Amino acid sequence: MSLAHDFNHQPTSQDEVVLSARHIAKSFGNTHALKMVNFDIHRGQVTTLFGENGAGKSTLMKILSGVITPTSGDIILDGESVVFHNANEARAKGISIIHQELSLAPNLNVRDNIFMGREIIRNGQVDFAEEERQTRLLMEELEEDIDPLMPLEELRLGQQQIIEIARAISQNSRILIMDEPTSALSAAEVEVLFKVIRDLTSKGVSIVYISHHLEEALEITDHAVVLRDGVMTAYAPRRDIDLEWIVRNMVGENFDLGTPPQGYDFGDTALAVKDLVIADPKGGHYNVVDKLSLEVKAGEIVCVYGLMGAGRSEFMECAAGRLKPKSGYILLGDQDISTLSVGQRIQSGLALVPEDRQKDGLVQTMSVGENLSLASIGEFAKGLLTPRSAENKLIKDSIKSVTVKTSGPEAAIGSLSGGNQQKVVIGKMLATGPKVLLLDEPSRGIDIGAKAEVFKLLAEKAKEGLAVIYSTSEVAECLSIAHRIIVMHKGKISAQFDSNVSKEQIMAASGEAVTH
Amino acid sequence: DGLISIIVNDPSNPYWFTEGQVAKQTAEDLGYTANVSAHKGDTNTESKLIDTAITNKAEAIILDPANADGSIGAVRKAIAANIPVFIVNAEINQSGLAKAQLVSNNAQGAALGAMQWVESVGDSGNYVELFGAPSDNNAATRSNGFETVLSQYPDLNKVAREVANWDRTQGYNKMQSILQANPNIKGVISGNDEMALGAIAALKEAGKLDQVKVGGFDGSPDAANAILNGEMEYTVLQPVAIFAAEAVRQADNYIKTGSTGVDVEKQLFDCYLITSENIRNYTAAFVLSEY
Amino acid sequence: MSATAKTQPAPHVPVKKEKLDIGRLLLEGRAFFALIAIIIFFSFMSPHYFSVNNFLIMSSHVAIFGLLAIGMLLVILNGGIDLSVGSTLGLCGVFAGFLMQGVNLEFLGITLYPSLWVVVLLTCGLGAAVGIVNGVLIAHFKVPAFVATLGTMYVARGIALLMTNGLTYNQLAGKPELGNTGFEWLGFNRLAGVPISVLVLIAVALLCGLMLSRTAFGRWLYASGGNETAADLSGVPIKRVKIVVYMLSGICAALAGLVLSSQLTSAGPTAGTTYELTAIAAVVIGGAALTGGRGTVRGTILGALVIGYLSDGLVIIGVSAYWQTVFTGTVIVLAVLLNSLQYGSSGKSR
Amino acid sequence: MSATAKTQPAPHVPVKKEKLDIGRLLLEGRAFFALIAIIIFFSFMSPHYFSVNNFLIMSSHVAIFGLLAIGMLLVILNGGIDLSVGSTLGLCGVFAGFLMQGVNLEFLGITLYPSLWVVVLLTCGLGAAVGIVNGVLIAHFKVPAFVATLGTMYVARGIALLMTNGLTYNQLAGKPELGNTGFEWLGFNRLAGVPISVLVLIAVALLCGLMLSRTAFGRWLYASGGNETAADLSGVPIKRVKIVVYMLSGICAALAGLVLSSQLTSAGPTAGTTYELTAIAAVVIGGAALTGGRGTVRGTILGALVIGYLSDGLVIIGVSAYWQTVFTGTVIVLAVLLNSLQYGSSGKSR
Ligand SMILES: Nc1ncnc2c1ncn2[C@@H]1O[C@H](COP(=O)(O)OP(=O)(O)OP(=O)(O)O)[C@@H](O)[C@H]1O
Ligand SMILES: Nc1ncnc2c1ncn2[C@@H]1O[C@H](COP(=O)(O)OP(=O)(O)OP(=O)(O)O)[C@@H](O)[C@H]1O
Ligand SMILES: O[C@@H]1[C@H](O)[C@H](O)CO[C@H]1O
Ligand SMILES: [Mg+2]
Ligand SMILES: [Mg+2]
Repeated sequence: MSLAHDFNHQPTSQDEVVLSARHIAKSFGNTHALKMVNFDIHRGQVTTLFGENGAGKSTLMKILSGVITPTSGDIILDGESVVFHNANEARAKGISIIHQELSLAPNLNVRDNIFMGREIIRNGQVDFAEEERQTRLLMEELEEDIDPLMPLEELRLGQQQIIEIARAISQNSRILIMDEPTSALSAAEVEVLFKVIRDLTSKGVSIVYISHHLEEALEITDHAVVLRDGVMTAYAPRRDIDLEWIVRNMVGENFDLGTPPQGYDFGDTALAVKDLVIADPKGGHYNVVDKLSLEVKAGEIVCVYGLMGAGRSEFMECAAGRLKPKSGYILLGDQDISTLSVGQRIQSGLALVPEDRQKDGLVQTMSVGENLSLASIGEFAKGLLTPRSAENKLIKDSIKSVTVKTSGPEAAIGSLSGGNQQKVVIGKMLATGPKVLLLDEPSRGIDIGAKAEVFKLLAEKAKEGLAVIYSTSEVAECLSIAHRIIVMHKGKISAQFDSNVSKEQIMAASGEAVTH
Repeated sequence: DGLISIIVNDPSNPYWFTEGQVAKQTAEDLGYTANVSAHKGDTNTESKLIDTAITNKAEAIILDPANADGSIGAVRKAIAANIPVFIVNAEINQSGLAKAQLVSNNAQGAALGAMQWVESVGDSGNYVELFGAPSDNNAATRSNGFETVLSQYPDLNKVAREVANWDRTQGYNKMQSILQANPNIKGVISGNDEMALGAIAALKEAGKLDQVKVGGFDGSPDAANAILNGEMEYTVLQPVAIFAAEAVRQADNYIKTGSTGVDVEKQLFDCYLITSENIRNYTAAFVLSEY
Repeated sequence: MSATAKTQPAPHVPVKKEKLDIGRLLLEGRAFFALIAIIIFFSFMSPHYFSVNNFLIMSSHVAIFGLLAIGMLLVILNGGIDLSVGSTLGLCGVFAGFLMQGVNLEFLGITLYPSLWVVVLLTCGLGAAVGIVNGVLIAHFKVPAFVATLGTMYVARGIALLMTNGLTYNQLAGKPELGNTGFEWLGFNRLAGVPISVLVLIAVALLCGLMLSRTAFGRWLYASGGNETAADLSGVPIKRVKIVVYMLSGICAALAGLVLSSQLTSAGPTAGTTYELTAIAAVVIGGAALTGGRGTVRGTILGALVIGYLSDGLVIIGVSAYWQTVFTGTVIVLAVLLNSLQYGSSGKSR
Repeated sequence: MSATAKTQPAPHVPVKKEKLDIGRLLLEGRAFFALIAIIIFFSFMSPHYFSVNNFLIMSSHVAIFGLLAIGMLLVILNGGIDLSVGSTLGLCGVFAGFLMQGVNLEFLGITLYPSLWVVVLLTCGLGAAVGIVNGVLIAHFKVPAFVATLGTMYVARGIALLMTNGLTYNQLAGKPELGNTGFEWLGFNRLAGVPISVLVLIAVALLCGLMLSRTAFGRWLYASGGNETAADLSGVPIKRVKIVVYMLSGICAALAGLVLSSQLTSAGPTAGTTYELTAIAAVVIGGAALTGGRGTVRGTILGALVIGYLSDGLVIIGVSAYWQTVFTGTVIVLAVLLNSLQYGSSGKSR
């Protein structure tokens, strides 16, 4: 993944603009998500949109694909002004989108999801055989071994994302928008996707690509556009940009993800896991975690790296009490916590920041403040009633210590950007005063600025004696604040490194093909 | 003038519908305003309706009680508010509260019906009884009346007794099931006409109406029709139109003179038998002329 | 994402099966097992239970609930609920009765006697209209299904009572000279020994089964029940689907009303009171998830059979009415419990 | 992402308010407006409606539904539903009646006459027990709430009927010499002019309001209704919360049963039939979302007042029973519709 310019992907036909958005503005109540944004899509090329969480990327894409209508501004397609009232109208004009949030029906199988809303009809009936055939072809093209009749809910997240991609590809659109299509994909799967993208662009399909994996995105892009706070801050063709350029334009400064905190000694063993075995919670006949043993000391930061399905989530969920182990035990300090409930483990000092913050982390019906105090409110109840002042103080302190950007504790949780939502989840667990904090992919779907802030926060807490274990799918994030890096592969620890390891060594141990 | 509040059970049954209509008509003829409301067998609703009558400063309440025991409290409340209460159709299990209780003589009617039933069915064979809502005293009174008569015939054999809650659909479904277990019955005796009509539909469906005789109770227009068509043997007419009107007249007396004009509180109105013989005298809903 | 909380683990019923396969049926299970258990139990308890004729009679009772339950299934698959079916049944029955008595057009001085098929069509039209009102309230005015259909439940019942003034129509036979006979035939006759009502149920079940498994509309229905936003973004006309679904439920209720009043040869305004609960119970026992997206017609019919065969069985062996109530409740819970135990053990998911 | 489908846009009712603030109340709206409209309308229509005494009487009627609705609110906030409250009301009323008549311990040859407070406690205990059965079925056996409580609805009703053989207890006054008087006092007396039943409602409403807004349990309840998994992973004991919630609903139903039978001075086994629907309607009119996590006690009380003042008003002005049914349904839909229009216009999302 060098930054060397790749001239093979230079535009063939001279930068023909198929779609251009002019002076697009969009407000949600008082939130001005987009302010007078201009954006061009070039025929047969990849235009990448960079920006922090909440910069307005998804909002712009939803406007281009007809899902929402702009407050003002024009969309010019093939030189003509168009107005889309809904996604169908945009689709009819050859624009389709892969949404950031999966939009699939879990109760349907793969085939039905792919053809949802555009079933192939013959003699008044759905032609299932034909749909199945086409699904198979798509899966072959994407190099995935997925049965078209498999219920979607039985696929893991990454495979579901593949289905979403397959569906978009199968629509034969001229313009294909991909809003973070790879957030749950493995490196190998990303490679396949890129192959498909190159294939599509060579056929004249235009791609809009959004990703927080900056290096990965650089690999495929032809044009880069940067959004910041709803304003377009920079544009350049591929040959003029590098990683530093993107980061500078996204956040206005150059910075890195930090280094392991130094200058203090680790304490006693905070968490010890012995021979932990976890059966596949979905009922498969294998163990997702297989005889895993691990010790982490107070003040130590451990990164768990692995590919999708390596079993990191299961390990963490088991430690937190959400999953029952088949065998093995877990010690917190010298207390055996294997039989405790989630709540009891939190009280004892072990907290988990789950992987899926929407589904497992936040209560959407509650305010920012109520989310922050949720895990600890049981603790400071005096007598029967909860003293309001104490709660308010806790909330205020949390907002400050994890630097949540919000209009106030009363704000609806949904009004925050992804990164700030993540900080709320972390703040909620920190408020319980944990000795050990497990974070499952804390950086998923949050921008580089927010990521840096999260890591900085974790480093500070470690200095105060917190044992931190976080998982990630990005090698770069392993090489930031972690004192120790553990690589998991098929439920086992396949290697352990200190912070001086190279990216290649980590990837080799994860079983990932090193292609760069 | 002044308001008379009439509270009936459920006007979706023609019996109570007639009761309400007749009372209202009588009251209006006597120069009162009248309104009819329905508690549908719910004592709580009934209690609310009494409260409302109190709020509306009614001169008198004509009440078909929801429950022999359960309605006493509500009646007491009205008395406490100085509104005289006149009970119709079903009784309450406490005397000295209502100014009058005007009900059909259910025991007499049941005996009358049962004797006619024996005449139609004969004095031996298997039969089935359909029982009304157990919360209504009339159900048990009629059942006991049937029993008193029918138990004198040792060869009459009651093979099933099902609660069908005065309801036609329930009568139909229960009858069909009973027929499965007891294909060889000769008669059905029913606590009211609605259940009897349900049973008749079931028997028709099974092609057994010739073989099985059905008797009803109430004297509803539908039952009269069924008798005309030869589907029902008889029904026992409850003089609901008579006592509903009489109750209002007694209320009127009481309002004007402070006395109902009748000495006793509990007044039983004898029931009449309707068969194909006298069906021609059935001139209006629940009215048998010549009496 | 926001509304996950209330979901109990959805019974995992395969959305579509290519063929009727016994192994799978057994696995699908509980409703099937419950039914077998009920049949065996009552056959032991009463010599009269296990006979072709009794099964036919019981099935003709099931027809009413079965029709309602199929309509309810469609609604539930869509993630909704329809509390108005019982009232719609009553209203439609009364409406049919009204038509059969002859429609008096006073200003023209004539009375029209629509023929049986016109009556059937008009009645279904009325059911559809009630359903469309529900659907529009829910899809366009965003009234929660529970509330919208609770409202129409009251309104439809009130209208039925107002139409008849509380009375019951019972001249439904029609007269040959008026050309409107046939109503009793619906209720009483049999084709090849099978009551017409049962045939109606079978026909409706087959049609709906086909619709669900073979048509694009069926796909849309499952998709919008499984994930409405996703379906919307995929171009499924979710509002139209919703309206049609409630309309179909209304039509099913109208058919049930026709069948019931033809069986009783009378139509009363209070018919069908609380039947909605029985219909929902049948759907749930049949394996559908109240959260939408999962369920089959076959399961629903099994569910309706469980309830119907149980309650008739209790009457046949002479259990008292009060115990019948207790048993019905117990069986509803047990049948669903069976399923939860079967799948519920597999750990955390949802 | 999986279970979004059935949600109508959840009315956005602020979960917690620092003070009773008129502006907000107006915004919260519909239930409040509906109530005002109803009061104004009926005050014009009848000279008897607008009087302190009538409001007190109507409020004492509302007490029954209000108590049920508060229990229902807790359940709905938790993302569930409780169809058994009407039956539990009936069962508990009958149970209280049974105790007041004296418990005959045959083997000891004595009859115990528990004092009023013992009766109240035991009855609440029975309500709690029914609720716990619901809670355990739902939390531990993962039976969908709709089904579990539908089952207990039948079972509790059946037991009440069996206990009394269908009859009604009406010797509830007690006797001074037995030391069990006081039941009538509950139903008939007034403190400072206010009926006891209204005071009971106010007390329960205040307690539940406090519990929801000021205790950890309240927060847990909202959280597990809003997102059960997230609450679980935050250490909220979701199963315990669920069981307690159904238990509280059972206790509210028991209180309603006590209030009702003391008002009627009799206890019948069919009391409370279909009251669950009215309770749910009150909760929904009061702004709670059936999907859980949103709703307040104040809204629910307003919702109960809307329904109660409406139905009493219709009777006072002498509207026929049939039209009452129609109006009730219409108002339920309209009250909720108002809200949907208010919030629903802000774009199509969800
Ligand atoms: N439906 C909505 N209602 C209110 N605010 C919204 C809505 N959708 C987006 N926003 C706000 O608009 C801004 C832009 O959001 P958007 O989702 O476009 O960001 P993004 O660049 O895609 O971020 P991310 O990288 O986290 O996906 C944010 O402040 C967000 O909170
Ligand atoms: N040996 C295996 N064979 C087939 N499937 C497997 C195997 N091991 C794991 N899986 C699948 O992968 C899932 C574990 O994925 P999980 O998400 O927990 O891993 P992870 O390492 O946390 O990855 P991520 O967090 O990036 O998704 C299992 O539920 C199972 O479906
Ligand atoms: O006496 C009446 C009639 O028989 C009616 O049919 C049902 O209720 C009873 O109280
Ligand atoms: Mg985005
Ligand atoms: Mg994971």
